[in-house]
Amino acid sequence: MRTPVTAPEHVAGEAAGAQRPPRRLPFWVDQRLGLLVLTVALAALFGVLRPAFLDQRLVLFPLLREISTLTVVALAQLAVLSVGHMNLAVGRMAAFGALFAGLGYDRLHLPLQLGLLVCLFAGAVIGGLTGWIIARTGVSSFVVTLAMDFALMGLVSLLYSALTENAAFTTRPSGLLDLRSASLADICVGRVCGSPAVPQMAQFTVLALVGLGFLYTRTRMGRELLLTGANPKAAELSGIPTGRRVILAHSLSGLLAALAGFMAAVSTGTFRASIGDDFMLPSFLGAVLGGTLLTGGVVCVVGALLGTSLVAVIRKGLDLLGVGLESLNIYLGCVLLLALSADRVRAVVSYRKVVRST
Amino acid sequence: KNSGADTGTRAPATGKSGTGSAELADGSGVKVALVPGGAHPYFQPWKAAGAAAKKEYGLGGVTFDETAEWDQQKQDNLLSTLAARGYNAFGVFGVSPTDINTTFEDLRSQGFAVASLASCPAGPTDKADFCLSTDVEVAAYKAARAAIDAMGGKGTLVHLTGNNVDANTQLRIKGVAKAVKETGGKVRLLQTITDVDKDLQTAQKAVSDLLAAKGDRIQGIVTTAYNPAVAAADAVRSSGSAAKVVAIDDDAKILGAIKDGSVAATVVQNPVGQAEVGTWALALLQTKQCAMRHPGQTVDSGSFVVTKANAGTYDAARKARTEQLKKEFADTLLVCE
Amino acid sequence: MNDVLLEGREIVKVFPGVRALDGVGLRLTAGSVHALLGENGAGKSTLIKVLTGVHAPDGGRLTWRGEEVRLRSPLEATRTGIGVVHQERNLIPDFSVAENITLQSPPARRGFVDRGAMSAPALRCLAELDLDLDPLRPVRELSVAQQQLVEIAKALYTESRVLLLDEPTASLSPREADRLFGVVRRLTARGTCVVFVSHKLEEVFALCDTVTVLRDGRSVLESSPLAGHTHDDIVNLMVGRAHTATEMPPRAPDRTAAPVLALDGVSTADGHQDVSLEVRPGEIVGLYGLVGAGRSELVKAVLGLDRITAGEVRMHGTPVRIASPRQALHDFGIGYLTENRKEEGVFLEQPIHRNITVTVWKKLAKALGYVPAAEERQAAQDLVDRLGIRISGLEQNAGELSGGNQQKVSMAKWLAADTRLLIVDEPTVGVDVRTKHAFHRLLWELAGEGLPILLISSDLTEMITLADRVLVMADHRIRGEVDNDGDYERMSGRIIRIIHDRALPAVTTEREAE
Amino acid sequence: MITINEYGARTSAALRRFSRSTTTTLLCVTLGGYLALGIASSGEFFQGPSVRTFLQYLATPVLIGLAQMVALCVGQLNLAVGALGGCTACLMGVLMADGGVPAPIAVAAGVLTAMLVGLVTGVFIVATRINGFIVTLGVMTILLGAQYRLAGTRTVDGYSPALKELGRAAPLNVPLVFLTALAVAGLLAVFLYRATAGRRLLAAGGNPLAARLSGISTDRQIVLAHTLSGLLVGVAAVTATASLPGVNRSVGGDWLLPSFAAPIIGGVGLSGGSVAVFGTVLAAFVMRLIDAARAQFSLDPSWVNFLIGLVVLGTVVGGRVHQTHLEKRGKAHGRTPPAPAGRGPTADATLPNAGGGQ
Ligand SMILES: Nc1ncnc2c1ncn2[C@@H]1O[C@H](COP(=O)(O)OP(=O)(O)OP(=O)(O)O)[C@@H](O)[C@H]1O
Ligand SMILES: Nc1ncnc2c1ncn2[C@@H]1O[C@H](COP(=O)(O)OP(=O)(O)OP(=O)(O)O)[C@@H](O)[C@H]1O
Ligand SMILES: [Mg+2]
Ligand SMILES: [Mg+2]
Repeated sequence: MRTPVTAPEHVAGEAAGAQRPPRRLPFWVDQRLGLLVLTVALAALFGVLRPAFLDQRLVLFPLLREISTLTVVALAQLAVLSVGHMNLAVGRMAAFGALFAGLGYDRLHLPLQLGLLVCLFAGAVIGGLTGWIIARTGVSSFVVTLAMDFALMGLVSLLYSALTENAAFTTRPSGLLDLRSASLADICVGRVCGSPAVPQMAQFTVLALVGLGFLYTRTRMGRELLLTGANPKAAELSGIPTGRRVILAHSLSGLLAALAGFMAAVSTGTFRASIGDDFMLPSFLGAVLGGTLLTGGVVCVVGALLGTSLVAVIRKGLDLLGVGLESLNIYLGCVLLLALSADRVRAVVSYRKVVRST
Repeated sequence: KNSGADTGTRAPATGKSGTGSAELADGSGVKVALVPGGAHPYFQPWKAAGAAAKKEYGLGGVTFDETAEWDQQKQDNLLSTLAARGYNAFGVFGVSPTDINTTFEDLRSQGFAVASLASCPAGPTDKADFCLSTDVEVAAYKAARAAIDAMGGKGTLVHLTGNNVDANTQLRIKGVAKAVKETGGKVRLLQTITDVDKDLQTAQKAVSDLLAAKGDRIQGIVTTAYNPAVAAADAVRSSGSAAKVVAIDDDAKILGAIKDGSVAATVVQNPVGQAEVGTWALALLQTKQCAMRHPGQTVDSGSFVVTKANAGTYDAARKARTEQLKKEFADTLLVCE
Repeated sequence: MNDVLLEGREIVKVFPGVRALDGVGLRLTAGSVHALLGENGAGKSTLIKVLTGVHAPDGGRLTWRGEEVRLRSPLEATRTGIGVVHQERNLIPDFSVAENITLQSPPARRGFVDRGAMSAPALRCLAELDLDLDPLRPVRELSVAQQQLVEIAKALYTESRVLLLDEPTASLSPREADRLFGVVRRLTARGTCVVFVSHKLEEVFALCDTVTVLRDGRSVLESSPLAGHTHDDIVNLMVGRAHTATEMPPRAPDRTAAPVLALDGVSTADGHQDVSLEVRPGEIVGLYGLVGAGRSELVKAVLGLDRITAGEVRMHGTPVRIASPRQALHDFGIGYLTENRKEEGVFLEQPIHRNITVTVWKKLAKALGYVPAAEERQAAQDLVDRLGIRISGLEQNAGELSGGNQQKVSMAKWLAADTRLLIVDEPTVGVDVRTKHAFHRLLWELAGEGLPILLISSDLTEMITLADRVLVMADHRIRGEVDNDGDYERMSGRIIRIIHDRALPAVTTEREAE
Repeated sequence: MITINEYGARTSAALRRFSRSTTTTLLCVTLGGYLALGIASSGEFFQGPSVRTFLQYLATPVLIGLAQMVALCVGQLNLAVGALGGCTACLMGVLMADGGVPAPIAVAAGVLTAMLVGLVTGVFIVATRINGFIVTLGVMTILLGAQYRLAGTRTVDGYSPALKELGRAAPLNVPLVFLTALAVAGLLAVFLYRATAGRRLLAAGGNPLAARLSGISTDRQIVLAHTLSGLLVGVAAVTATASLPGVNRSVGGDWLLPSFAAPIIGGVGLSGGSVAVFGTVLAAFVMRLIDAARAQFSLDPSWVNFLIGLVVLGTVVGGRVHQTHLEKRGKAHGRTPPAPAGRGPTADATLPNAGGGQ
């Protein structure tokens, strides 16, 4: 600091000295905690109703595998939501990435890891291209990604039709099937093995979570992404290269979408055109439930995991209870809305408590 | 009240007519899950057929669960959930024909009996115990033949079908192409319109646009997906076009259209037979009473062209086919102790 | 006449972590102008929001003409007869001026708005402020000051018995402010009570009859006649101890040094013609003009936000083309404090520490772009202390701060950035007296260390306190230059003359052309 | 006070503003596309039956676009558009076919139900303060379940022939359903641009805080917007029921994306406060043109999707280039205000050097 300013001492003193209650709301007001509690409570409820819910291999393993994939999908959306944009082409970017992986395995006989890299690269490139168009033209991301969705939808199915017989690459590199069914039980340290409930595919999700978490909470890039989302004008005037941040966010989104596409392909077995068809709504649901704002500037990386888990747990529970299709969706919607309302009540009550204690 | 349920009034319990050794000894330990890819009128007869089979053979349980919602990952999840709920024999319509073998392998490796019903895995191998389904390509071929016949052997044909990037759709396209080719140029395939099975409105829009643009040039429409079939029947009637429509399946709506003449023919499959024979064979396999002679074998459950002439009688032919199927299983396909 | 219209007793308002109002009393009598004073964050705006039904009080009583009232919504307050101009501008950007003015009760016939009948009252309210605006223009096209005036016109539209004005003059130049005072006097003559919040004490003493002073959410002086207090009394009450503006050490910039920034015959796409100016190291150059003179626009063009169509911009003697504020900051070290803090200055939904350190992350970043949280917080805390920003924690969202404190946050970012040229646009809008002094001193000392500063301000006193020389701008051109001799009367005379000599006809034609 | 001169200036300013707006672009695209199609089909496309088919399928996209627009204008999203429409259609179909309810009553019941669902959604959002995105998603799930319950997998078609007649009727080859949609659009335009209630809706969307401070209850506006959105979806469902061969669970399945695409392409922002009734209608036209072209040229859907995507992306980029070009030219005359500061086009009269005092 260059200039010693006659600091308005008493204000400074007061801010430091007078023991004001900490501004941060206590942890139990946190929305994330609410989600966690809800998820656990529902899981416990289902566990009691149907002890089979806790069957590690038949229930928890597939459940966690689905959560793993969908969390990455939600993270792909979260990346663009952070700059206040949307990516309606998540699903198609996933299919696009998976196409390249499949092609690599089928034609070039790439090893598993290399194919994954190709897939991620393709996703990042297509995402980056989308971001570039948005940044250069200033047209709403909604319109651009929607157009991109159409373009990719056409392109992917054209390519699959041209390159394959059944609209799918069925060649499987060695290791793919293991990855699909391997759980932590296959990893042993000495005599202690992991839980058979946790799929090894979750490693990608954990990596994505940690990576994004680090990005958004610890690094300059992440902060700049958030500020770009919070107020693009002010960000530009504060010297943030908003255009480049938009591109970054979109290529990150493309990369994560491609990762999700890869994971979906691995968990079902082949690389096909219909991968990602159903990604759009879960991507928003997971991110928004987890506390990420649609308007940009606020993201919650763990929230994406929690939000996705909540929905997946409800669904799984209903499946286990044998609820047929004629009621499944009705219950799913009701349970979700009721659970969230209950959480709101909790949040309001605890907020009031904080206010009263001031 | 579901469409097609009326066709589900099954033959009496002549099911035990298999050779002695293929008689199910004790089915109480068998719980069969019939899992379609999602909600679709085609699968509705499975429900009744499954329930009847349960009663007839004294199975531990039969369930019909369509919550897979046309998503392979959801279906995989559903299957393992069903396994956790104690089901040990599965009749599955795989959402994605290219992926379903992996799922079958999973189930098989856990000691469950698995049948691929109503659709076979794509490619030469089948990891299920057996596949009992309509031969999709043959059915499409038959439909196209029916359309060509209705058109009088010449003219222009349009093919309406579902999701382009689905292995079964590709088979259907092949089947139709084959029939057209056989006419030696007398019939021309004007266009194959894919991806119009998502919803009724899309299908209707596509058909109307087609008729508006090229209506006078089209003599026949063959549909191999449900919504386009409904839409085409209606559009042809209301636009006064002379095109002959060949539909698929036999829900009440389509049968009505056959009767009033707006649909020339429909190709019906044999869902009842699939569920009934499939359940029975699954029970035999699951109790280890029998084994497949050639695991992974494909059995055609039959497809039938229905026109106004045989609208009242085709069901009998179908039932006969079901009986025959059962016999085939008992005599040649299964080896029993 | 001495009938009390609105009275509040022991009013309490609590936000999580802050007791914004902690037992405040206030008595408003008809026909008076009541000053509400206090430092930034003292609770003035909060009090006004409680009085107008925006916030429900957590304690205390309100009486309207002796009867207890509960104001549950802004609408109820309006119905009761309380009008208000809030500190932050609150207009519907896509609506026209007329529609914004009449928003509270649009003229309507059978449920349909009557656009024809809308213009007349709107024009009447605008005319009271001597403001000639096309009532059909969407407000998003107006400048900050014009929007502020529309906001005031909006309050005039609902003829109320009590009118609360929260820093209405903050972004107005003296001319507009004078017109506003005329309106206030007319209103009080009609028996209205006007509450006036301002940090410009000269205005307060010129206009007000009674005064309430808040400090830390408590009223330290309640509805007492202003005549009995001196300027210093009031300041001391606000600050809570004896406060005197310290003299600033003399500073003699080198008039011969090579200019850091020079504009030479610059014309812009926005309409500036042939603008030339130079800023030398250690010099504070003032850029004065009436609202709409195009000062902010000029600076934005230099920063690459608008196109320069002719002329040359030189940094340290070399001609440059600046493409973006980012380039300006990172390549040339130019910091720009915007006049529009709400939209361009602060990130309302972001924590304070991010708001402040946004310009220094690049410097703080380690490998992989890792920004150590501790260092970041330290940097932010330093500035918070230095500028005396009143916050309850660095995690607080900037949007929850009082207006003046937001302005400080907006400023702090540029102090953190260690710039080599500072452009400040209306730096002390809404900042309280003491902090304003601190700001001035800070700028002064920065200049003393050799930092060139371009100061844009509509506050003539500020201009005369700080600037070495004042460039006068009107109608998108530089009309003249005045060397600052520190004498307010003389300086203001000369500046006004320059503006009026040439610009007045142009300014009015601009308005009439609509 | 307003001289002719001023009046002229004002009109020309308004005209200029209009000529640069999205609506004009869309108008040009619509007319150009229509002409091109007509020429390509050697005039067939202008003939009665073709026009009729073209317009017949415009009703639904226009109505659902408007329904979404109403939600967007208060800054909300309505994800339940498709599910609500499908469910209402099935409800009406089932009431008439199975319940034997006369058509007018069934239609009224359907529209009222849709409106009621909108109302409940709005009240729920306001009462719980849960993100509208999540709530409408939940409602969507519930309605999907309800639709399945109602219709199962069959196609309900045994209902009022009179209603179907109306749905097909096309005096002078202009289908009634299309006229209905246009009438609704007209009414909505009057409501939003002229009615006090409509203005309040827009005010609340444009700046919720400002609206609140001006005595407008934003909560009430949110409820109103959802109710209105429900009503419009109800009308869309009626037109669908009337013109479809029957209703089944697939009805409404493809409404969600088009409902967003129409208003957003038409120039409505996602952040609220803006509406473009005419733009939305035109955008629906443009999208319908694509369908028609697809049938006309016997295009493979994959190619169509691919080309649509590319064309839109190309237009976006090209349009931007064109605009930059325009701006440069405009600015040389010192006319157009800067774009980057996020300002709309300004009447040039505000600039000081715009000539001529009086
Ligand atoms: N919505 C809110 N949430 C939390 N704290 C708030 C909120 N609004 C105001 N505060 C706090 O209340 C206190 C008083 O703020 P207020 O805006 O009334 O100050 P002020 O006197 O108007 O200051 P200024 O002169 O800067 O406008 C401040 O500490 C501020 O941070
Ligand atoms: N948001 C806007 N949209 C359109 N025109 C604008 C906008 N803001 C300002 N202008 C125009 O630009 C010109 C100069 O703007 P501005 O009022 O900011 O200049 P200034 O000299 O910086 O005045 P101030 O005293 O307010 O800082 C004015 O004629 C004004 O009408
Ligand atoms: Mg204030
Ligand atoms: Mg300015």
